[in-house]
This record gives sequence, C-alpha cells and structure tokens, in this order.
Amino acid sequence: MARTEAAARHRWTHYLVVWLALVGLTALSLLLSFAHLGSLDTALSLLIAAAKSTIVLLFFMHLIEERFTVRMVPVLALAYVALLLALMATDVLGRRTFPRAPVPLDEPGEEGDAGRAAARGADRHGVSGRHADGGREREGGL
Amino acid sequence: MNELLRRLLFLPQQSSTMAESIDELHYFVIITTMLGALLVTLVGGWFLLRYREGRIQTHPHDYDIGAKPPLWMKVAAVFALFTLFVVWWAIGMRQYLELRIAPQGAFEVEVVAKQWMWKYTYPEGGRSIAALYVPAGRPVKLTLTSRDVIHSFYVPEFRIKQDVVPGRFTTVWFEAKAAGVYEILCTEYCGTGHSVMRGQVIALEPGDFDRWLEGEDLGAPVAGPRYEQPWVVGNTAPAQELDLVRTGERAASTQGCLRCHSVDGTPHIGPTWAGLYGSVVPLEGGGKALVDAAYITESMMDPLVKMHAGFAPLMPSYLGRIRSGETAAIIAFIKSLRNVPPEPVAPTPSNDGGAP
Amino acid sequence: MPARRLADQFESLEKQEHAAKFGLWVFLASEILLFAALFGLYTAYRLMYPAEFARAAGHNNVAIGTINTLILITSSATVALALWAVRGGLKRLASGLVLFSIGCGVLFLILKGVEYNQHFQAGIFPGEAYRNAELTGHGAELFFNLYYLITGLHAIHVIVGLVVLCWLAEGSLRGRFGPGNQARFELGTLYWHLVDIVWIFVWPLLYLLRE
Amino acid sequence: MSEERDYRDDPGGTSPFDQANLSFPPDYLRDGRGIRSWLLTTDHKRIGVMFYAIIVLMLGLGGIFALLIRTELLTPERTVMSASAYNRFFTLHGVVMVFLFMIPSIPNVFGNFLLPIMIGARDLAFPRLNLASFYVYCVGSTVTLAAAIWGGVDTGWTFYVPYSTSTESSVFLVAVGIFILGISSILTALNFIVTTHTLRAEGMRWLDMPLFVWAIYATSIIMLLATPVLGLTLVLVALDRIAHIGMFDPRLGGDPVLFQHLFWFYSHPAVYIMILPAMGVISETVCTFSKKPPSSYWAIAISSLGIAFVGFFGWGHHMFVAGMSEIDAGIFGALSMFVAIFSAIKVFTWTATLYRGNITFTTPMLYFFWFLFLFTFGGMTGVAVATQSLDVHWHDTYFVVAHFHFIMVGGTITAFVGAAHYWFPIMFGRMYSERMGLLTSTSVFFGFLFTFVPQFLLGNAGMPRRYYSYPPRYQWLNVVSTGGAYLLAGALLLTLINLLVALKWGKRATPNPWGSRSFEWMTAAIPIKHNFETPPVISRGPYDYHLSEEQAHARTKAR
Repeated sequence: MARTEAAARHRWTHYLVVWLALVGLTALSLLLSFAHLGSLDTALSLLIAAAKSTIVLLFFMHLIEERFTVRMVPVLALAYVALLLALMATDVLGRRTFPRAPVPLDEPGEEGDAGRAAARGADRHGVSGRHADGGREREGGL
Repeated sequence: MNELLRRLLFLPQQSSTMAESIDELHYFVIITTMLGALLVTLVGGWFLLRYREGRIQTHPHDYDIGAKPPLWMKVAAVFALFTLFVVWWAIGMRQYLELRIAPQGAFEVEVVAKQWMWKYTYPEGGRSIAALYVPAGRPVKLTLTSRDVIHSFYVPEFRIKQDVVPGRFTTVWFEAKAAGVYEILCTEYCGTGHSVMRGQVIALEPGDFDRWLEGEDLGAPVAGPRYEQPWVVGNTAPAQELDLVRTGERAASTQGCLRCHSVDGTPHIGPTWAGLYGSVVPLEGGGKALVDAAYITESMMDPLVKMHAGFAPLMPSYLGRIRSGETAAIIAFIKSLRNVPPEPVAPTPSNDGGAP
Repeated sequence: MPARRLADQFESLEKQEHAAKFGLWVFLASEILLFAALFGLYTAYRLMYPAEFARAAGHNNVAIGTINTLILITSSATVALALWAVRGGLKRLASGLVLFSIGCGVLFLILKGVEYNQHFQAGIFPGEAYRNAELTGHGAELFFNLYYLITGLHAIHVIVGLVVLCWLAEGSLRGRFGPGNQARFELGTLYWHLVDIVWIFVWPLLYLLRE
Repeated sequence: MSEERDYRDDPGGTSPFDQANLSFPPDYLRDGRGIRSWLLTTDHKRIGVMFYAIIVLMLGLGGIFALLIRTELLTPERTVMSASAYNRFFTLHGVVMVFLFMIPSIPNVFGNFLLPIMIGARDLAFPRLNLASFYVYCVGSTVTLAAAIWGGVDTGWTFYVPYSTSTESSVFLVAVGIFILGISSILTALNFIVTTHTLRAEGMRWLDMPLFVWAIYATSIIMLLATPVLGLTLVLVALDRIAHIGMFDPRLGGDPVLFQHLFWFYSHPAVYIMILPAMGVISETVCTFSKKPPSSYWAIAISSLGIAFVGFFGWGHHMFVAGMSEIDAGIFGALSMFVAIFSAIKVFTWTATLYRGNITFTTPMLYFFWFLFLFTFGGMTGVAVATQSLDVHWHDTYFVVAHFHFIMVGGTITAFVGAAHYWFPIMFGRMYSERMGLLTSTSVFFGFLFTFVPQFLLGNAGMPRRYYSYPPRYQWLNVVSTGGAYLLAGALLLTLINLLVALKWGKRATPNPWGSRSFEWMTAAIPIKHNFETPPVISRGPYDYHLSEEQAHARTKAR
C-alpha cells in the first residue's frame, strides 16, 4: 500500500510537467525531421521516441514505483524486440550473394529474357566483388 | 577408414572436391555425439544398477543423500563441451564459407526452378532441362532463381544445397571430381510434384563438354555411378551403338520429358507414353486426335494447342530448346512403346497425383 | 457488484491487486511482441528499399501524424491524471478526465480515417490494389502495406482501449472506483498507455523519416 | 448451486457433500457432480484433466496421421494414397502434433494440475482465465481441424511462403486456428507466470520451488513472448490469402526469407516450449525415485531459465541454406551452441543425482532412462545440425526429421507418458499395473528406435523430407522405419489401455505412494477442491530426503 500512497502524494502538476516534456520532445523530433540530417535522422528520432516511451512507462504507468519484477517485464520484452530487429537487420545488410531487395518476377509461363538478363546482372554485380550495391538503389541506408 | 565410415553412415559417394572434408567433420561430430550419448547412458545405467533399492538394503552405506560430484568435475565437463562446440562451430563456419563463396573463374550456369522442373541456361545460350551438363574437374557456379515457390537445389553426392527463392538470385558452386551422373533432388517442399522434381548433374570430361557445348550430339556414353532410377532409362554407358530409339530415350530423360510422362503406363503429370502412339486421344475442349508424328511434334512445340483432355496445361514449349534430331528420336522412342499396354489411364478430374 | 472482493486463492487483497497488475504488465509484454513482428518487417524492408521508403513516407500527412501524436500524448496524460483523481477521491474530475480521453481517442480515429481517405483518393490501397502512379516501385507498395498493417493493428488497439476507457468512465461515474479501490482503474489506464507508447514509435517511422 | 460451488465460498466447506463428513472434504473428482460442474469449473485440477482428455485425443489423431504417412512410404511410389493426400496428411500430422498436442501437452495438463499444488496455492491466480484458455483451445483446435475436412492443407506445418499463399488449400482456416490456439497459450502462460510470482505458499522462497515449477515458469516466458510473433505472421499469411496484401510476395517486392525469420523466431523457441516441461518432469522423477535431492538444484533451475532466454537466439539455424547472410549464419550457429550447454548441464545433473542414490525402479524411472539416452543423442545431433557446413547436407533431409523426433518423441512424449505414470496416483487416486508399465515402456523405446534410427541413415544418404515418392535405394530403411512406427503406436496404445484399466480397477493409492518429498504429495491421496484445507506454511526444500516423511509433513503444514 505504501507505494500507491506515495503515488497519490504527487501533485497534479507532476503530470503536467511530464506532459510538457512529452510535447517538447515531440516538437523537437518534428523540427529535427525538417532539418534533414541524413543518416542521423533515424538515430535521433528513434532516440527521442525511446526517451518519450520511457517517460510514459516511468511516470504515467508508474513503473518507477513498481517492484523490480514488474519493472523487468517491459525491459525483457523490449530486449527481445531488439533481438528480433537486430538479427533480421543483420541478415538483410549482410546478404552478399544476391541483391538485397528482391527483383520483380516475370509473369509465369513467359520465358522472358528480362529475368535472365537480371540474373546475369545480379550475378556479375551481386556476386563477383561489387556486391555492396548490386545495381539497385541502396545508397543512403537507414 | 574414410570409406568404411562413409558406408557405415550411409553417406553417398564423395564426388565433389568439398565432400571429403565435410565428411571428415561429419565423422568427428557424429562419433562424438554417439560416444557422448552412450557414455551418459552407460553411466546412468550403471548407477541405476549399482544403487538400486535391493542392493542398498544390503549395502546401506552406499546411499548418501548429500553425494555430489566435485565442482571441478562439473566445470571441467561444461568447459570441455564448450570447447568441443566451439571447435565444431569454427570448422563448420570455415567450410560453410568455402561452400558459399565460389572461386574465381568458375564456369557459370543459370538455373531456373519451377514447379516441378529444373531448367539451365549455359553461357553461350544453350539450354537444357532436368539434366545439368557441367565440365568435370572445374568449379561450376550456379545462379539460381525460382519462378513460383521456394525450391532447393540439392546434390547429395556433392554435399551442397541451396534454396532457390523467387525474386532472388542465390548461388551455389561445386567441382565434380570426375565425370559421371549425379542426382539432383528438390529439398524444399514445393507442392504435389515435390518428390518428382529431380534431375541429374551430368559431369563430362572437359573435352567432351566443349563438344557438347558446341552443339555436338555426343552420343557417347557417360560413365558414372548407376542409380536405379526407373524414370531415367539410359543414363549410363550402353555397350552398343546408340540407335534412334536409344537416342530418343536418352533425349527424353535429359529434356525432362520423363519427369511428367511415364513409359510404363503409370498415371503421372502428363499422359503416359505406353501405347500412346497410334491411339486416338480426347482433346481438351472436345474433339479427338490421332497420335502420330505430326501430333507429337506439335505437342512438343506448342503443347497448349491440342491438349490431351484431363491433364493440366503444365508442359512448356520445347520450340528452340530441343536439339535437331532429338525430336525425331523422341518420336521414335514413343513409337517403340506403342505395344506396351497402358494401364487404364483414367484422367482423374480430382486434383490428386499427377493431374492437378 | 462490489469491486473489492477477495478471491479464494489469494490471502490478501493487496496480493490480489498486485497479481492483477503484474498479470496486465505480462500481457502488455506479449502485446509488444505482437507489434515487434511488424516492426521487424519494417526494419528489413526499409533496409532493402531505403530511398523508396523515404519517398513514400513523404506522402504521409505529417500534420495529421503530429496532431495525432499530440492527441494521444494528451489523452495519456489525462488518463494518468484521472487515476490520480481517483486516488484522491475526486470522482467527478476523474470521470471528466476519462471522458476527455475518450474524446481524444475518438478524434484520433477520425483523423486516422481522414488520412486513410486521403490515401485512398491517391490510389494508395493495400496489397495488389495499389494504383498510385507517382509512388511506384515495390518499396512504396511495401511501405504502404506496412503503413496499413501497423496503423490498422494500432487502431484495433485504440478501439479496444476506448472500450476499456468507457468501462472506466462508467465505473467512475457510478462511484465504483475510489481511494484505495483503484486497482482495476489502474489496469485500464495501463492498457491505454500502451496504445500511446506504440504510437510514439509509429510516428517517426511512418511520418518523420522521409525524404 | 449445489453442483457448482462458488469458489469464493468459505473453503472450510458447508456444501451438502461436506456435511456428510466434515473432517474430510470430498476430493476434487467428487466435489460437484454432473457434466456442468466440469464444464464450468474453475478448479485448475479439473481443467487440467479436461485438457488431458482432449490432448490424448489429439495425440491419437496425430499418431493416426503418422501411421498413414509411414504406410505410404512403404514403397517408393504410390502405396495407399495420392501425392496430394500424402501432402495433406504430413501437414496435418505436423500441425496436430505441434500446435494441438506438443505445445499444450505437459504445461496445460500437468502444469495446470500440479503447479498450484506444488507451490502450495489454492488455485491459479486467474481461475476463470484458465477456463477461458481451455475453451479458446477447443475453438482453436476445432477451427484447425475443420480445415482438414475443408479441403485440407498441403503446406507442411511450416507454412513457408509463397507456397502457402499460392496453394489451393485451406491455409486460411489453419492460420486462423493457430492464431486462436496462440491466444490460449498466452493466457495459460500469463496465468502460470503470475501464479508463480504471487501465490507461493508462506515461507516458500524461489529456490524452494520444485524444479517442475521452474520448468513450467521458464516455458511460460517463452510462450508469452514468442507466440504473438507467430500469430501475427500467420495473420499476414491469412490476409494475403483473402486480401492479397502480399507482405512476403516476391511479385510485390516482398521477401519470403523474412517470413522464415519471423516464423522461426517463434518456432525455434517453441522447441523449448515442448522440451522444457519434459525436463521438469524428468527432474522430479529422478529425485523422487533416487530419494535424493538433485545434485545441483541451482544448476537445473537456472539452466531452465537459461534455455528460455537463450532459446530465442538460435532461430536462424533453420535457415542456413535459405539464402540468409553468412554473417547471420555465423552468429546463429554460435548462439545455438549455448542452448546445448544448458541442456548438457541438466543431463549431467540428472546423471549425478543417481550417484549413491537409493533407486526404486518403476515405470517413470524407466522412462527417465530412455529419456536420458534419447534426449542426449537427439540433443547432440541438434548441435550437429547447427554446425553450418554439415547442415548444408542435412537440411530438410530425414536427418533433421529424425533429430527433432528424437527430441519431440524421445524427449517430450517419453516424459509425457512418464509423467502420466508418475502423477497417476495423485490425479486419479489409483495405481497402475507396474508390470504392464515396464513392458509398454520398453516397447515404446524399441518402437521408437526402429522408427527413427533408420531416418538418421536415410538423411545421411540424402533422402529429402516430405517426399511422396523416393528413389528405390532408400526403400528398405523406410520399411524398417514404418515397422517401428507401428510398434511404437501399438506400445503407446497399450500404455493408454493400461492406464485406463488402472483408472477403473487399479489399486487405491496412498497419499504418497512413491515416498517423495515434493510438495504435491503432501496433500490427500486425491487433492480436495482447493488443494489444502489450511494454507501450507513451508519451512523446507522440496527435496529434503534427510527428513522423515512425518517431519516433511510437519514442515509443510499442509493438509
């Protein structure tokens, strides 16, 4: 009970401050997105999103007042999300033997030479050395 | 030793340059695995006997609730196991990279898989179906893609396998140690015909291969191991001169005809050839047709015009893909089967077996 | 129906309430992994088609996205305040705040609908029906597929959250929740915050990371 | 009202049944009669028993499909069915065995029944959620099986795109069915986790919990975090089939390999959903019948959690030849090894527990012995197939089939049947025939060996899985395997008959027939509705064999 009473002792301004912080971060993220910082964009906006969600978790959802076991639950879940995203991304980024993005298929039945030409192209570019670009648009990166 | 273990473990011949080293790791891993499992079981079994209730009653001092193996033993066991796994991983990873990265200057062939056949395109534009012709003793790199679903290109004797993904180009390479015929299997489940989506790698001596590439009908025997493959009639060296029927048989197998057409009357994807020649068949959309040389030729070049009723329109056109002379030879072969009694080929309207 | 009743298997109310709250957190963890699958696909496809994704994201209406972000953040704050009010015994304030949050949620959905409509006008449909002439290429199609899937799944959660909020509003209007009797109320608010957290990530991914 | 006692009633009991003999409340089987008292029960034991019945039914169904497949494989070409029928049967076999039997088997039957008793709780934390989980499971399995009638499914249980999005069979229904089953899994897992955290009896610390509880707890973590990913992935497949959303469709630029990532992100940890509870059963069995604490309680408990966490790291070793990047192959290969380390720690600990024990050789113990061999061998071959270059040869051949059947059948089913014997007295208050038990157990083992050892050799020889017709050189091994399958099926059927006979005619069991110290045996011969008349107070560990049975009871204060 002690914990909830402690929570009840917050003044309403406490929530106002948290809300203002969230709005501020939102505005910051929006402004940064207009600045077009290139590859920094992604990192910064995700960082801000992480900060915002942490604030919501800690103060709106009162995780800060919870026991250790409860606190571990979202941490664990987010760790697994990170694992899934990281290893999927590693696969996509690390593919060496063929174009990273799929090439369009020919219509079935039609023995188009386009696919074959693409195959040769992919083969040449994708495999024997200059694989990193594979002739497809992948400049920039995330 | 290698040969003995290979036979004990039922492994196929080691016909590629990579196969032997992979098998060596295989022996190491499997022997350790079996010894490990056996050791644990024997120790466990011995404890079960030694400390059984009946014996404890006569030897009460053997029962000790607090008995534990010393800590160093556990640590050592875990450490040893960890080391073992790391060694496996290190060797396995090195070999895997070797398997994945083709050497420079490999002979390149493009492979297209579709339900349920393999098609190959060679650098000079030559093509073949089902049978992949490669030079022996030279690295061959395949670039694979699929037209429909995921397939997997597997040659057990080469210890290679690579999924063939639609919309992507995957590669695999091998170097056949000697001329011969090696089986290709599809190992990624791809539908009704998955298990008949097979083919052969036909490795030729380099000289023979060049002649084959130039379009010469070798007619020459291909030496190699013989598998009992009921659908491939002549994949090893016949002693006598090849006659037209034999040539047709061989052409039918290398062109992949026998992937869909049986020669003994068994129902399959396409109409059986047994007793086909000279018969009158019902056509899709009504009508009948007499199966003669003209009809067969037309069906090969433009299969969808006069479809045998009850079969799916799966057959590709062989126009421009079949060597001169092969058409005639295949017709001769079909003709030679005219007296083989076909089993009642009831073209089943249901989507089972061969005619989906 | 009395809100505080001790089930047989618990020895104290405090423990029972802790169990309920912990259970909800565990459930939220499961929900996060549900979204993870879509975010995983987003990551992979964005790495495959970076340029097309950026161009397609530019087509999304940043204004609507940002307003929706602010709406959800605000509703999250008011829901948190409502819990505070319940704890402090301010029943009318609590129900007012929950009703306000419901309004925010509905507004969010309306704006979402407006945005969907804009996309439909431009011929941006999910899957094979896609027929926008400007943003061609598989990357753009995949982006909008993911857009519909992520926002769709999120919208489902918003709707479920709104149902939960309605239940909270009804309960607090009838005085079912009060100081020391806010456990169930808190569960409802936790779910609503999850909706907010997911959107906090959706917003930069679908709207901000553009050309 | 007399049938269905409100669970909020005073546990001391004033129900009509209690009045007959106030000092002995009726056991859970007799507390409330009539079908309604079962169908609407919130008693975790009754829900466990209901799961038991339906799950054994599913095992039988999956077994029938297995026999059909094996029969077809007797000859290289057609034996009894067409290729498309064969494809439907192996898919059904996989789907039924994995999603309808294996995943819910031990957790939902024995976990449900025993977890609360083992931690001294009166029920699970959310009894109604538990009942909901049961009905969700029923709905899910009905939908899934409806697909079998509605044209069948021919994708294999892995649902690889783009085949699953293009084939003309009822993939949609199955995907929906499995999604629903996933909800059931998540509800059960949530319940177990919360129960373990909040309902431990007074005085019971985490390290006082029986090892089975640790195993179920670890399993629940995996279920909870992995299942949603599969659910969503299958929804995407289903959406593709009805709305052509094409998330993985190469025609629309999608990448089928990503499906495999998401699929195995669930389905690899799912292997541990299946084997971890089995390990829990084995830990209990080995301690009880050796009359010794495990040689390291800590090692088994922590390695359960370790497997749960590290199990998520290995999914990519299903994709070494799928066109995945080499970097990922390296990472996944290395990470997969860690799971094996944790499993090995368990195997060592079990074996060491036998050392200087006082071993009663009963049927569960015999199952333990088979498990020890089959699991060790199956697990080691698991490390072998996670070795990249070897996997290239083995991938999608019968070697892999044999490997995972060693774990699934040799591990999980062995432990499931072992558990069925071990906990039979507490669940139904009767003793089974020990002689028949030993006999059937031995037949199960030999049936198993004859079924699956030839499959290892077939895989080595290069026979791909899911083959309807195969080159004739593989035939004799297939014949041996089919023979073994019939032996295995017969043995399992005999086991079932033995237990059913015991249910009716077995000797009445005493409260603690095995002389165990674990907490579930501290109750009445058949537990009463709320397990304990007074909440237990625990002041000892679950494997304190140095205490006499009376002392053990005294320090549990259960009854």
